[in-house]
Amino acid sequence: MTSLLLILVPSIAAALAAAWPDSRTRPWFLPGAGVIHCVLAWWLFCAPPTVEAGSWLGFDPLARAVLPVVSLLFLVCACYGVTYLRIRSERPNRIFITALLAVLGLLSAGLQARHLGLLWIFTEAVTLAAVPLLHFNGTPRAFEATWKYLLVGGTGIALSLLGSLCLGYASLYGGGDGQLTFMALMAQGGGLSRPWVLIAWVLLLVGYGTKMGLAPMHTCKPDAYGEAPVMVGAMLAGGVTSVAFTAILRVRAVVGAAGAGGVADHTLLAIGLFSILVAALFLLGTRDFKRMLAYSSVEHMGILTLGAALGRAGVAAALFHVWSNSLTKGALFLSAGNIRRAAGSQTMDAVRGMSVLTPRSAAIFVTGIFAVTACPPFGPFFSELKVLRAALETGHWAITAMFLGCLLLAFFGLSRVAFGIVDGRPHPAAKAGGTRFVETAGVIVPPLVLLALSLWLGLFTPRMVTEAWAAAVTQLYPN
Amino acid sequence: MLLVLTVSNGLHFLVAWEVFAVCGYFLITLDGNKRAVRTAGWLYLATSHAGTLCLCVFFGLLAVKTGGWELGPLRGDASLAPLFWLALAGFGIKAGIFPLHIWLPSAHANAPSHVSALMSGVAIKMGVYGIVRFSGWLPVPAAAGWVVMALGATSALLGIAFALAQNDFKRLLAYCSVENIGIIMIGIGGALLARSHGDAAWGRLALAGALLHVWNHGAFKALLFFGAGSVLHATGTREMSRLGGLWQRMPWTAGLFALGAVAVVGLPPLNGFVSEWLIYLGLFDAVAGKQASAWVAMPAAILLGLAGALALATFAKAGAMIFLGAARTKSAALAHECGNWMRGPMLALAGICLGLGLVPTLVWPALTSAAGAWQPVQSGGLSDCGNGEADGQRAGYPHHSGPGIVPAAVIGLTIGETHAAKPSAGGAPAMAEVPLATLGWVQLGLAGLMAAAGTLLWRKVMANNLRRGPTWDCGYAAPAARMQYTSGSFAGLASAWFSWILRPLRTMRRVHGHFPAEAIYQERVPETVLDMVILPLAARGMQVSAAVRRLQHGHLSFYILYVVVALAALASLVLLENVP
Amino acid sequence: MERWAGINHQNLNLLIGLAIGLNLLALSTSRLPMLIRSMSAQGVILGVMPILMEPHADWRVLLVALATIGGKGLFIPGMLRRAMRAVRIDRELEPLIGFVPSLLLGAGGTIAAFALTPLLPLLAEHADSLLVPGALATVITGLILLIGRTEAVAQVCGYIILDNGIYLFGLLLIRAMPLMVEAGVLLDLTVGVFILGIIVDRIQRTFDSLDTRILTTLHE
Amino acid sequence: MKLLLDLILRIDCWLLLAPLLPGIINKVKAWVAGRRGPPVLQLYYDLARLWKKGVVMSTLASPAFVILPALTWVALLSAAMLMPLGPLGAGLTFRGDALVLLYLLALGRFCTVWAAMETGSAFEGMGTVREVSYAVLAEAALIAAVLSLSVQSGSIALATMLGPPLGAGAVLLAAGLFIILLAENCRVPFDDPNTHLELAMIHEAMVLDHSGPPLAAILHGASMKLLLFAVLLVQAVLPIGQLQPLAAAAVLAAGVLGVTVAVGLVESLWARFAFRRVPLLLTTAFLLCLFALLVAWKGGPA
Repeated sequence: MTSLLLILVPSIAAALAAAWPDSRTRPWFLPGAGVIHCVLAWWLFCAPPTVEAGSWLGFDPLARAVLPVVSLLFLVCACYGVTYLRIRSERPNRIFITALLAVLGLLSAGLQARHLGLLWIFTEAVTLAAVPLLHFNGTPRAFEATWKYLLVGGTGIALSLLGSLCLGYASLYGGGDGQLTFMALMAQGGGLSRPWVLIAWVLLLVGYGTKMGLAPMHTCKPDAYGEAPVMVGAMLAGGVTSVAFTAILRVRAVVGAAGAGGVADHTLLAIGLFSILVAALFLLGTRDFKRMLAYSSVEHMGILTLGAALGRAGVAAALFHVWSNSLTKGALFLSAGNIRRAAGSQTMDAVRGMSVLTPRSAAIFVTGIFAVTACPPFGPFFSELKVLRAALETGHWAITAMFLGCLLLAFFGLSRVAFGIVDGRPHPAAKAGGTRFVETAGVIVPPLVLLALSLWLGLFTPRMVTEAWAAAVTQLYPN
Repeated sequence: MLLVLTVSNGLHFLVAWEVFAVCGYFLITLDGNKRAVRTAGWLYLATSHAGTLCLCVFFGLLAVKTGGWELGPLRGDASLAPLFWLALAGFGIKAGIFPLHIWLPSAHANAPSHVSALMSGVAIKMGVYGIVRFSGWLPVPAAAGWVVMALGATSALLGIAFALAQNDFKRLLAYCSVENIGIIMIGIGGALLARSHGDAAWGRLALAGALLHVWNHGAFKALLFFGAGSVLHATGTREMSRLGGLWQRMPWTAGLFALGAVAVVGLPPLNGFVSEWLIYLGLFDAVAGKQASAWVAMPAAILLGLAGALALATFAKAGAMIFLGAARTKSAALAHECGNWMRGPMLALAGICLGLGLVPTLVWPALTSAAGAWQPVQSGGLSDCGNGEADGQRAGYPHHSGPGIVPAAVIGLTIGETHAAKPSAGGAPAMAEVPLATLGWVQLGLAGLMAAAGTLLWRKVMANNLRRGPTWDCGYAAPAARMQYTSGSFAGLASAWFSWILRPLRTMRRVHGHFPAEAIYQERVPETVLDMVILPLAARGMQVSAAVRRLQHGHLSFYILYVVVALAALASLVLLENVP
Repeated sequence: MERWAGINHQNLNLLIGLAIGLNLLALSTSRLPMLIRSMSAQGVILGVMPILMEPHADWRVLLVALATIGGKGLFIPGMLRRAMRAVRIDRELEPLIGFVPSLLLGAGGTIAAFALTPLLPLLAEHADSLLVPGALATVITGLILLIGRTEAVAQVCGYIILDNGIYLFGLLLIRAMPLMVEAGVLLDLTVGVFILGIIVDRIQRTFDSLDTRILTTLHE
Repeated sequence: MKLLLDLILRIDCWLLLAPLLPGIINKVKAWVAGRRGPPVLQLYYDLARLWKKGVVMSTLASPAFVILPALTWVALLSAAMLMPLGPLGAGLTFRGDALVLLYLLALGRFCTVWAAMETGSAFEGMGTVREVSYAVLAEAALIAAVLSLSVQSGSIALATMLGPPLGAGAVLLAAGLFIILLAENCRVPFDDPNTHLELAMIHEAMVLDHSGPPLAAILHGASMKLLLFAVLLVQAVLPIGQLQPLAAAAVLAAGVLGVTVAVGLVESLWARFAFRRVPLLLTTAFLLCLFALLVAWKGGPA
């Protein structure tokens, strides 16, 4: 029942926010719902409920292994959002806040969905709920980004629906009773029709891969992340992608049960590596630091996919990476937002010397860049090392070499841009700008907290979290 | 950094290693407002990251093979041998072995001088430490000794050839570090070679020499960088062709730099000679052994000799261009001596150079125990003449740390840690007989004799009446500072032999016609490996990147097409695997 | 009962054939009103299908049918027409894929769909139905429109036709899939298209054009 | 006490005999040219005169300019102490002393070079560059020579390395060492000690500005170096170690004399090489020593 509250609380908060008359106090719904949601999520995390096998929704081990970090990320972004919306008080925030809360509710639902159709419904709904968030700024660029997000994302969503239907038909053809929960599908196992399972897998991988932002379906991602407010970017990069990733994991488990796990792993490997490679090449040349974060996200989605292809150890590593990537990317987005706001631009050509203008945000940003490029002792280092180890254990030598080569290229690109905007002398225009951006606690503490969490995750990965990942792996690979 | 030396867990090692590398970046870019500094710092960071990734794979594979991150002697498992190459690449980048040295010159040249000293003295030694430590713990492939020695000899020769050709004195010192790392690698290669030939005693000798050279290089290179720093501080330029005659204004710096130069060239009676001598002994023994290893040891010894002679030329040039003759520019003429706070450390380092040179037996016990711990042996006693006299250093190692930790302590000593050394309890190593004490006496006698003869001659000259006059210059009437040999002309003869790798860039305008315009001759030595290999590769990579980035052109239709293409590609992949 | 099913089967295939014909019409026309009309007609046809397939007209089936007909047949076309009228453009001027090539592509896709369907393992009751090839052909048509057209309105139409194809495929599962799920899916799609319409409207107001080729500010 | 006596004797021997060699060379050259030439003891007279003279020092130079010649001299004398003298043995012998000897020579060179650069004169710069550059090649040849001796005897102590049984590579080694001797001591064909064309000089150009006692130290040091190389050459190729003490001493003395005369003959009969041909000759020396090394390795007893 508590697991349903995870969905209901944000939904009710969204409804209330929509009805709330005062736009100055409305932002407080965000941290309010965030706190309740976070408490609930971590309570459930510590005392996981038993989930009935046939239930459509439930806080199962996989949800337990992902949801808490999404909740945490939302809470921090919500706190940042209060300050952000105060700064941006010129924009109406009713729809924005409502949609953001709806996104949280739908994310919780999507992560807990144990039914093929339900999963699709929630994932699609998250996509739609995110639309008002993207064009919050109301600029032509924002509309353009929204348009692309909607159509590319929509195509992906359509393909994943087709894939879901194919999987359903595979079950039907194999004599299934129409119970399209993942448990039932896995139980049907070899009884599923293999051709339909394979067709479904390809469609679902491309469909949910579009949501995740795997290359070459990532094209709307830099636009969306680049134009949306930063905490939306953080939620998209840390939350929505996680839902899509868990969806792929759940489907992969069904495909594995149907005896096509090997093929599935090969496709995962191919698209994961391709994503890492493409992202690395984009990172080498990109000059916009918010778009850079999007490409970095593509890279990390590739790493997740790679991990998912590497068997049990790989999946555990990938779940670890979901956590570390969400937290670190969140810190990066929020600090990049500060820099963006202070500099008034987001390309390397126009931004320089931010260590002078916004020393604290710049420090967080650079530290975050180090963290996200897998420099110890932050979380991503340990999770990527685990992915690496999984790859080595399974004897994928060439893939390891490619993976590391791309990581190196990505590091070149990221560090080049980061130091490019942080070092040097600030542009005179940025210095003389009318309204100066002040680094208040409201915009500094949230990214700092996320960075600290990433550090904590790296240094003292709690046993309970590790166990949650292991439990999720057991759920996905029952034997 | 000390953490790197003391951890015994692969994961912790990696963490400490990378944190240390990142700290290095921030140290280099302390003066971050200059573009050159930032570029150098980034180059350092990028190459260092590449090295770390190699190490990640190394430790990852180690963990996969052994099932855990714990490190320790694992010499039994022969399947671990190929891992050595990964370690060599990873640590080699940090150490700056020749083809991997690309970051080193610019980083050393652009960092503040005390940071350069620290990096050259300590940071690059971490790479050496890694290679020594893991070649001691793991089985090594049969070819390791050959390769390491060949790399070392190449580094030594080409490093010093590049150093000779430099005009920037900090770059010169940086390239000289490449040379010294090469010398150390020759020693380590000798040790590896000896191991693969049934643990010959000369291997230990070479290893002891290499470890001692780690220490020595730390001392004299730091001294030289401090000297370079005070010159830079005093004159504001790193170009030797703009200096000259500084001894008059900065006698202390000049004297101490000269001392450092003698040490770095490896001349008696200072410390550089002792370690080179040990390495030579190892190599000569290897050659005299007439085994197959002689085929490598022989060229290595000759190349070491060549490198030594080139080093002499290099430092004769550096010292002469900076401190001797007449000032070539005004800023050089108006230089000022460094303060006491800069002089103090230099004096201390000079003291270390002198002390290690004159009383080399001080460190002998630590060296033998380190060499022994590197490869414990079952038989053979320590036959060392100098061992008996080293009673100054007899505190104990914590025994729980085991023999493996001893090399760490040896390097720990290089950075001035007051560890005291004692031969570890586990197994006395078989070390070829080394008359280190005798050498010490010879060096001491030499130093005494030199002091005496110098004083005597000075007094005699004073008694005979010393007059001052202009430089004779073969009777040339109006000698000018610009007529002196410059850095480029000094190096020209010898560096011409290396022009195949130095690839100097020349700009020349000859005197021509009856009313000639100003003639120009400029020569600049590029960072050959970086400029001719890495940067073209990087440019190619950027081209690929630009081509790929063009795919993100903003046209939505194509974006949807990409989705369809991905669908088709994955479908055909699945089809391919399912169609027999 | 048997006969009823047989007749329905015939009728269903007839309707699917009609939908395929509308596909080709949508591909070949350069006039946007025509495109919208064929799309809305397809929506109405699709809305009728569940009623034919389910002999016992459940109220939920009726609801689904009504929602489909209302949304795809009336509401969305109306919205698109409004946006189109505002910019006073009623034809696709420079499609990325020309009309004849896209028609040929669509025809080829349809033929391929019919040719490939026998390769797929289908339940006996679906084996001689046109549902699967029809769905595939419609999906392909939708994709061609999405990729080939540069007018926002045309792209939205393409997206809706793509959805129609998937809806056709979904009819295979109409008995297996719980209706609640089906309704959720439908709701999602409708809301999605609704939002698309809003954004098209916004784009028209912001850029004073619906030509998506101007929407290329965001690029590398 | 005996040790001290031995040491003093030995020092005297080196100090006193060394200046004889340049005299002999000059005498040979004069004899070949049909002149009477300066007396054999001319260098002794020169040294004595220089010792008493005053010193002129460049205003650019530091006191080191005066002191460094003494250090060079000490380095060379120390090197001489390590060199065994036939039956007398070396003043000090230990494992690895051959390398110490090589590096003492390098130390001497470094001090000379440093002193030369003190003056800031272009000519001294010229000499210095040539000195340090050619030394690179000579060093390689010398190391190869020492290696070959070491392989032959299986030792790195000069006392056992020198005076070997007549080996197969002796001729090669002798030729190589002789060329090195000419190069290291700046004799024709590498350098002309008698020329007054500064552009064509190496060693002489480096010491142009020296005068008085420092110059004496330099000249005496140079003669000691010549003797050192002569002794090395003789002992490296002749089986002195196999002979009776007296006979050994006689052979050694005769050998040194022979080498000296040979140097004189070379100087009389050859012209100085163009500088660009110098590396070629030094490379030849290196190869000779290298072949000697290979012969000693593969040809000698295992």
